[in-house]
Amino acid sequence: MSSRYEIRFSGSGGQGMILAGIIMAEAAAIYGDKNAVQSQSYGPESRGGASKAEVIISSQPIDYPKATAIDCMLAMTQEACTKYHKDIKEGGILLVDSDEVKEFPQGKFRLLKFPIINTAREELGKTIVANIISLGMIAELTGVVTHEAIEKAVLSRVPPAFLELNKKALQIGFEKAKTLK
Amino acid sequence: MSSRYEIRFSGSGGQGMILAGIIMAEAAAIYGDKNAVQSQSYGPESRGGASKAEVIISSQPIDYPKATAIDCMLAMTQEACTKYHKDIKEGGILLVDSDEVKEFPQGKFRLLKFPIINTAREELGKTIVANIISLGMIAELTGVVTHEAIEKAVLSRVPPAFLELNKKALQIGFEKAKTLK
Amino acid sequence: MAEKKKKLLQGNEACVEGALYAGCRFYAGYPITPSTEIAEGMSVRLPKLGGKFIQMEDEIASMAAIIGASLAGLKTLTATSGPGFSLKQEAIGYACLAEIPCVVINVMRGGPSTGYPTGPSQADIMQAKWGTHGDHPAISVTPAYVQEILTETVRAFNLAEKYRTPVVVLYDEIVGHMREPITMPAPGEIEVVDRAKVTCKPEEYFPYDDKYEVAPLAPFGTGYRFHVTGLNHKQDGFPTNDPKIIRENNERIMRKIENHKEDIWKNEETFLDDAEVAVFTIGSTARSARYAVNEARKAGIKAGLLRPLTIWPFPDRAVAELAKKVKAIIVPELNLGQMVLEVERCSRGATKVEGIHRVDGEPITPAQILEVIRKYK
Amino acid sequence: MAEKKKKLLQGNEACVEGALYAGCRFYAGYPITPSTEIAEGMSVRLPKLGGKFIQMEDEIASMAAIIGASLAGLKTLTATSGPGFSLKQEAIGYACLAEIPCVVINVMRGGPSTGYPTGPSQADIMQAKWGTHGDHPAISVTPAYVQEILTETVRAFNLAEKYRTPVVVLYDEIVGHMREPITMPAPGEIEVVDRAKVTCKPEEYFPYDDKYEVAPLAPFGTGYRFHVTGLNHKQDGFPTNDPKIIRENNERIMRKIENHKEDIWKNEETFLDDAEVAVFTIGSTARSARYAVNEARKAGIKAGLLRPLTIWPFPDRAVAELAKKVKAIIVPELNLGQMVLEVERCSRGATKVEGIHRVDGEPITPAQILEVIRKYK
Amino acid sequence: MAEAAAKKLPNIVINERLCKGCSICVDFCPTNVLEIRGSVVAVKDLAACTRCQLCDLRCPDFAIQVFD
Amino acid sequence: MAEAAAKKLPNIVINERLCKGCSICVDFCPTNVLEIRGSVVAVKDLAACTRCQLCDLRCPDFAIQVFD
Amino acid sequence: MSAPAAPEKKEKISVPFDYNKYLRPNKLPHIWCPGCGHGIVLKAMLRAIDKSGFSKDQICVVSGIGCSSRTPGYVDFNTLHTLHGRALSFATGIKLAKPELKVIVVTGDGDALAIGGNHFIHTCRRNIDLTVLVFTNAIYGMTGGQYSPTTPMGSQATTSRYGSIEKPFDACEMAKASGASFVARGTAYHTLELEKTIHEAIMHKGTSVVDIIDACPTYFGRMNKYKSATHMMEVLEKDGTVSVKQVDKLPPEKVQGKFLRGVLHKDERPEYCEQYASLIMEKAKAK
Amino acid sequence: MSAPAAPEKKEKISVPFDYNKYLRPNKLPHIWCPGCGHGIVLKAMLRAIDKSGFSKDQICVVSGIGCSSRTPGYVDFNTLHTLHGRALSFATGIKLAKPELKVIVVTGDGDALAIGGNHFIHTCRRNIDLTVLVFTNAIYGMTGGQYSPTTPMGSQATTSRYGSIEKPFDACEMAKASGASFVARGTAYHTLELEKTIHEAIMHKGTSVVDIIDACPTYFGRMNKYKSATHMMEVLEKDGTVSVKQVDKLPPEKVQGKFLRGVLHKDERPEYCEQYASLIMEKAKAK
Ligand SMILES: Cc1ncc(C[n+]2csc(CCOP(=O)(O)OP(=O)(O)O)c2C)c(N)n1
Ligand SMILES: Cc1ncc(C[n+]2csc(CCOP(=O)(O)OP(=O)(O)O)c2C)c(N)n1
Ligand code: SF4
Ligand code: SF4
Ligand code: SF4
Ligand code: SF4
Ligand code: SF4
Ligand code: SF4
Ligand SMILES: [Mg+2]
Ligand SMILES: [Mg+2]
Repeated sequence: MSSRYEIRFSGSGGQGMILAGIIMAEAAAIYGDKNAVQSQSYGPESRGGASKAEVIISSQPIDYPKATAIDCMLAMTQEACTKYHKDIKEGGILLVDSDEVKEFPQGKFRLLKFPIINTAREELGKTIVANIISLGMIAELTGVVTHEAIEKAVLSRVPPAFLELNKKALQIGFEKAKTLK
Repeated sequence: MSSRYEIRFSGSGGQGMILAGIIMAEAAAIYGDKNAVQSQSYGPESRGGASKAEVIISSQPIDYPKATAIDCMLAMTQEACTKYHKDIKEGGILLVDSDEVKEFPQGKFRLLKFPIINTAREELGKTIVANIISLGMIAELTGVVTHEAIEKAVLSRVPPAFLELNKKALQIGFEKAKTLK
Repeated sequence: MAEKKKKLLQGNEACVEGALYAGCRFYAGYPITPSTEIAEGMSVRLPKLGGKFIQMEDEIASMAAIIGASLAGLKTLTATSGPGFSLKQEAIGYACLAEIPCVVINVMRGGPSTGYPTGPSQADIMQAKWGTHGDHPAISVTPAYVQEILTETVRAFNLAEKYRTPVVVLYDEIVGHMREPITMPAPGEIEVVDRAKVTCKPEEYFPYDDKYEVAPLAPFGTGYRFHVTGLNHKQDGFPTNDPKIIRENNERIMRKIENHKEDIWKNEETFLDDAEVAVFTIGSTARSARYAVNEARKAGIKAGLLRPLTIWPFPDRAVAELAKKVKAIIVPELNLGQMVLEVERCSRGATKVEGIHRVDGEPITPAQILEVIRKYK
Repeated sequence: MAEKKKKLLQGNEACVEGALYAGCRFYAGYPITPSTEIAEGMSVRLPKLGGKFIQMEDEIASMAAIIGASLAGLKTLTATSGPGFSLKQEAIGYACLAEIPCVVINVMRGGPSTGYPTGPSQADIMQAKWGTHGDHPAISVTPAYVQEILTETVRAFNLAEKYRTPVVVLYDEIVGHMREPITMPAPGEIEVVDRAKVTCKPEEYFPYDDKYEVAPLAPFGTGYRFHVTGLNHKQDGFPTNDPKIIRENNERIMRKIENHKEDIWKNEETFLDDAEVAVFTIGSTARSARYAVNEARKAGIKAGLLRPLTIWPFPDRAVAELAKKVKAIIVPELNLGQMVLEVERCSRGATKVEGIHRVDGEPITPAQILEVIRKYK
Repeated sequence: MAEAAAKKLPNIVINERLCKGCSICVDFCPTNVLEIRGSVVAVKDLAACTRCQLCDLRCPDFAIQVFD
Repeated sequence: MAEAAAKKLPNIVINERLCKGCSICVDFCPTNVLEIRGSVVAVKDLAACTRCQLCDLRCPDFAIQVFD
Repeated sequence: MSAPAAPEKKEKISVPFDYNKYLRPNKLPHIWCPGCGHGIVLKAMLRAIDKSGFSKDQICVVSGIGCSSRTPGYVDFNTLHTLHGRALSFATGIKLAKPELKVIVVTGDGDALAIGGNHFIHTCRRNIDLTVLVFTNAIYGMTGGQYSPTTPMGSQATTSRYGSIEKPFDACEMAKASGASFVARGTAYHTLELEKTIHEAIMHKGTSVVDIIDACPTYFGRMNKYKSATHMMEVLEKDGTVSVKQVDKLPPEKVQGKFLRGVLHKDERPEYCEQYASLIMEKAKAK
Repeated sequence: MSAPAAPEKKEKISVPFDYNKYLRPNKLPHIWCPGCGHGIVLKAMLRAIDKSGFSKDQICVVSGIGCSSRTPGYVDFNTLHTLHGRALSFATGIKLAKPELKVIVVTGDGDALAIGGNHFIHTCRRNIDLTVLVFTNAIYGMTGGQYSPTTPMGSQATTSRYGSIEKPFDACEMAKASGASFVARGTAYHTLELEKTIHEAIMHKGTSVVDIIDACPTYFGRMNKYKSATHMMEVLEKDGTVSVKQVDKLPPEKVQGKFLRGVLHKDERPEYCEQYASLIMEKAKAK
């Protein structure tokens, strides 16, 4: 199973967790040379509630599309953190927004705390790019995709008017992550 | 199979063939001491076209409800006669309305011709009781139900205002049949 | 005895008598050949008994209305035929999951699609089990005689109440439209199961109380205010996303039938003790089969008949046992192969299984069956 | 190669690509989770290609509209999920009997009834075969990978045209909503079967010409004026009560599939040559199974996988042969026992058949399957 | 010329195979031209026909037409 | 008495568990009593409240009520 | 892709009319009972189609299930006999797929307004170019005489032996409220007027609905004590209706309780297929 | 068997109102998005029910499927969450089986008018005593923003990316044409007026329909460039409607294109269950 790298993005509906998952998968499989599968869970019918997206990255074909042992998980809300942290594997990473998550789950994983949403607000004036910052952080922290790939993936998914903003957000993510390493 | 007595009433929708079948079955099973099963076939969805009703009478329980070898068949129209005469058994009876049926099927059965509708018109002023006349004739011809039973059955099915008319029709049937024997 | 009047009734009329005898007091339906006489009968009879008849705008609305009326506490019925049965499927699934007792009559006509409306068939047997989406329990009873339509309709209501589930009465046009003399049962003569009474305090009431395999259902408006939904739900009736509860509840509604198959099954066995070849069939085809088996016996052939009056849950045990005893099981059916598949499955290769199939609007004759029986003598 | 762009697509998006690739130019539907993305994709893409998208007032109307549009000569699609699939059943039967090609996608969600709309299931498998009343042919294909949703959707259109019949594409919510990189096929790269052209003179044209097993279907408005009905009909399309013709036609529409099973079947076999225990399954469950079988092999267990991409007609021969070779066939499915019944039937007692069933909205994990595989090592 | 035309009787064409004897044409004929004979319609008084076409227009069965 | 009542401030009860921060109450409050703080509503200027009840009436979430 | 070209007009109403031109050979006699109004309506429809000038290949006749819905089997066009209540949905598919066809839907009051009521109102709402002829005989004929959504209150039917208590629909009101751009009523009795109305409906672009009152002597007639088909036509069709053209001239008591005949509503709002072509396909291609 | 006894009237509109009296414990927060109008309507409904004086046991709330149809889960009555589009049919069964219950149906514009359109018009036609509250947000909220039968022409939805070309239904027109004896419209914005209207609807005997314009900021709002829920309420509910009481006083240009609010139609024709009891059951028993 070591050829699988499993990432889970979690938060609440509207925080762009699914988009983050998609971008990560594209970074790996379209702009990188790996295979990737992205999946997600939904609230009632198709909206609302806690939301999660998972990405499996591998150099092999990927059969089972859901997380089995998570290498890296992002939690943007307390609810998501509590609900979804259980599958993080020994030695994995749990990255939480430190303003949102106050009760930390126990486990043999590395717990990294960072005020992601607040950084987006303070440094870029837009909380909407918090998910992009976190993508930068995860790319940096895990090395599972290259900076180049994740940047291409991000830029291909955002409207032209927001290219610069997102580039910056990503950059901030790369840098802030270094401080956590 | 000899314990089965099979009668088929056939004509066009509106000639009361199904009612005739019902009355015959009631004569046998409600007012007589036999078992009886009555069944019928319908046109499209539930109306129109050539119509037939079958009655199986037996002293035993009756499993198969459809005619296998007909002992007696009535045909009030040419179409019904042509379409339905095939199952009459050797030695059986085919009674036709002689004004309506002009082409007679071949077979080893007794062919009896009688102007049933016209008799109803001429003698009772109502073609509507042609089916009752034919019931009288068949009771008389086959002896499968008693005069008493068929009369009770007829009278239990007709509105009070028409008791006399129907009684007369039945009587006419009994008598006319004797002329054919 | 003087009271017990024999009457010549049509199959569909006997169905009306059975429903009323069972205490049915609500009918909603939409006319369709060859079931319409049931609606017509109910429309005349129900209001005399204080019951309600309504002709809805279609079969979907009819099915929904009988579920609603059942929740209001009445025993409820709808009757239809192939195309209407297809339309009712979504709401039948609702009744399965929400566990609302009700009875659905399907008088089977020639199909598929509009098909041959006045011709008989037995081609909705598999649909009665698998017609609605998702896993759901199914009970179907299959009368073959006019008298039996009455008694099996009563049994259908009983099973519906006992297991809080929709029950389908399946019979073909031949049985539905033929007339036979029947004896009207006196009150009390046939068992009638009424809805379990709720006795607990309102605040302790759960519509899907997991203390029970089948919790009692309180009628709306009797002080027990609760919630009913077609979403997966908890014992209190409210929706849940909890996988454990979803699983448990989905499995329970299957189990409540599975665990009581003995109670639900009803087989008629004719000459099976020493049979070397057996016929397995229902409805009008079983009437032909019985005739054929009798003829076979007369001819010295050891033929027998297994006639299930409950086709769902499928009488798997009876078939498995039979398969071990006989050289062949013959399955005549007015379709192109439905019950025969289940017989094949349950006999696990232990015997030869041969279907006789007919879909031309004509009955399978005794002679057709006899011919196949002779092959295995 | 530069042209063949890899794209990350959702299963439902791949379905849109497949439909358009196959030449689908008409979509009618009614939204329902988890299939809605197909409608949304078609609404954007079709008009660019000169095709038509219409959101109808319900699923019944949607199914009827695609049959109508198909008669007008277009390749047509609708997509839905459990409750909608139940509602479409009557009209699906119409398409079967009237022999109108069209494709229906059912993205399976948790059920029965409203159930668990965002959860996956595989609980409509039997319904895909038996959901409509009467005897009718059924073809269902069952992709498991996003790329395969594209290719199988194309195959579904091909089969629909070839056999003039509705084809159902069945996959579960997991496969429908997950994203994988796929390679868009170049024009011509995948076979596309177009509707057989009618060449005879109008006065010689019969829509159900018995010269053919599958007669060519002339589009309305092209000079071939003919009649189509859901009643049992003659080769000229007009209704009949003639038992012989009814029988022949009812049997023919079954036979045209039955006789070509080899062409319609598509099985993927993994490690079956020397397998001692086999897994039989479809869709997302097959992905878990493949993972599990790989793990088993690593652990030295001779496990194999039979993955049908055509579930109807059921791959009876493949299962029967497999049953003779292995100690057990394991059937994991997101339901309470559907395919397992067919596997039991086809294996005729020749091997042990064990189902793994899950209905809590969660996938069957590789570990669950592996555990059962180990029992038979 | 006008006189000659007036004298020419209309041609009432009845298709007995199609006539179901419903009597609609008989009832609506303003000049009592038609009658039911046995189970089908028949012309009783051709001369009275005014060619008003009501019989054709209201016949449900394509069974009667009136030509000049 | 009237004066005393006028001086008594209203009691604006906010249920933070239920408030979804949609801002409807804030936007419709005629006297700008309310504001969004973080993700929920809060009272900014209690004294300005006229007890008009619009906030309660238009709150979709049962999250705000105003008592005397 | 464009809508059917408006064909040349013919002027003279031609009776005797050569129905055989549009009838399929050897399909008559039709299955309708003696005196059933459906045959009269069918004839008016054929004359109207002839007048419209469309070729037989351009015309598509679609029906649901019912006695009335057997119509397509007799007429020599592209014909489709569908499912009970769903004719309009099948027809919508055909029309949208091939706007150059002139699609005429023949449906019963049960087919259109009971099981098919939803498709009826949505068709009208979309204003798709279908001509909808509702054969309103106030009964379910095909299944043997149950009450329908147009059965008058108090009437007998096999499922209303104590008299119907349901207020009947007015198909024209429903069509208008839901957006049909042409709404009219005719009767079998007023057969030349009906021919004209149907012709106008066919020539209209958009959803055109013609509610046609006709008689089911076999069920509605017998159960409600009408003496004959003629009697029904006189009471229900002749005396039971008033032409819109006369309604203003009549005293209220002569109008009350009667159905209006003639064109009751007409507007020229855009037709669905044209809108689709101009607003959706054009925009999509531009994107 | 008799209809619910008319309960005593309470007069004062009580805000603050103790909603907890009618809410089920621990079911809040509800699933609706921030700013969704459904919650505002729910509150008006509860106040109206309170005013009606019916006990909680006498009231039955039935819904279909949709965001709006989640309402029954929150309220402490006899509650039934049914199938998409079929709420009225379930409700008809309940009401006819037990006329002493006051049955209120909560339904979305999609639920009531798309898939459920036929049950809607037939319910109105029968005039069975149901109060039908249609939460009209011009979109299918639950499935993520497809256009509905009330979506205005030209609007964006996930299935009308090039703008909708379908003329929307006016639920009130449909209700009236099909025979409902009480027809009204309200909005979430005019919440006290809505409370009054719903109360009047509940007290009416016969089918009462209230079309309630409210907002789906998540889908309709976002896709059609509304800035906020408030913005939607102002544009669509406040500015987009006119009270029937004012309409005569306003110049036509202030009325055009706007929805009328208030009671639009009311008559006292006999209610279905009562007719059933008096005309059918009595006659049947007499026979
Ligand atoms: C789904 C379905 N339900 C019911 C029927 C039975 N059925 C056939 S026609 C019909 C009613 C016909 O009435 P109408 O449309 O008024 O036509 P008419 O026969 O009066 O001309 C019914 C209920 C059917 N064929 N399919
Ligand atoms: C038979 C069926 N078809 C489709 C669906 C999917 N579905 C659920 S709710 C809904 C529409 C909801 O719209 P509306 O009724 O307007 O309620 P809203 O969510 O806007 O309040 C749809 C299409 C379903 N559950 N069942
Ligand atoms: S054309 Fe007129 S007058 Fe002549 S037979 Fe016909 S109805 Fe009578
Ligand atoms: S109207 Fe036509 S069918 Fe009727 S009697 Fe006259 S010709 Fe015959
Ligand atoms: S009661 Fe009125 S003034 Fe006071 S906070 Fe609420 S909206 Fe503002
Ligand atoms: S209206 Fe209600 S939910 Fe919205 S911000 Fe105000 S209190 Fe919170
Ligand atoms: S049953 Fe009525 S509608 Fe049907 S054909 Fe006969 S008369 Fe016409
Ligand atoms: S999606 Fe729209 S209708 Fe549904 S809860 Fe959210 S805002 Fe309300
Ligand atoms: Mg009718
Ligand atoms: Mg909505």
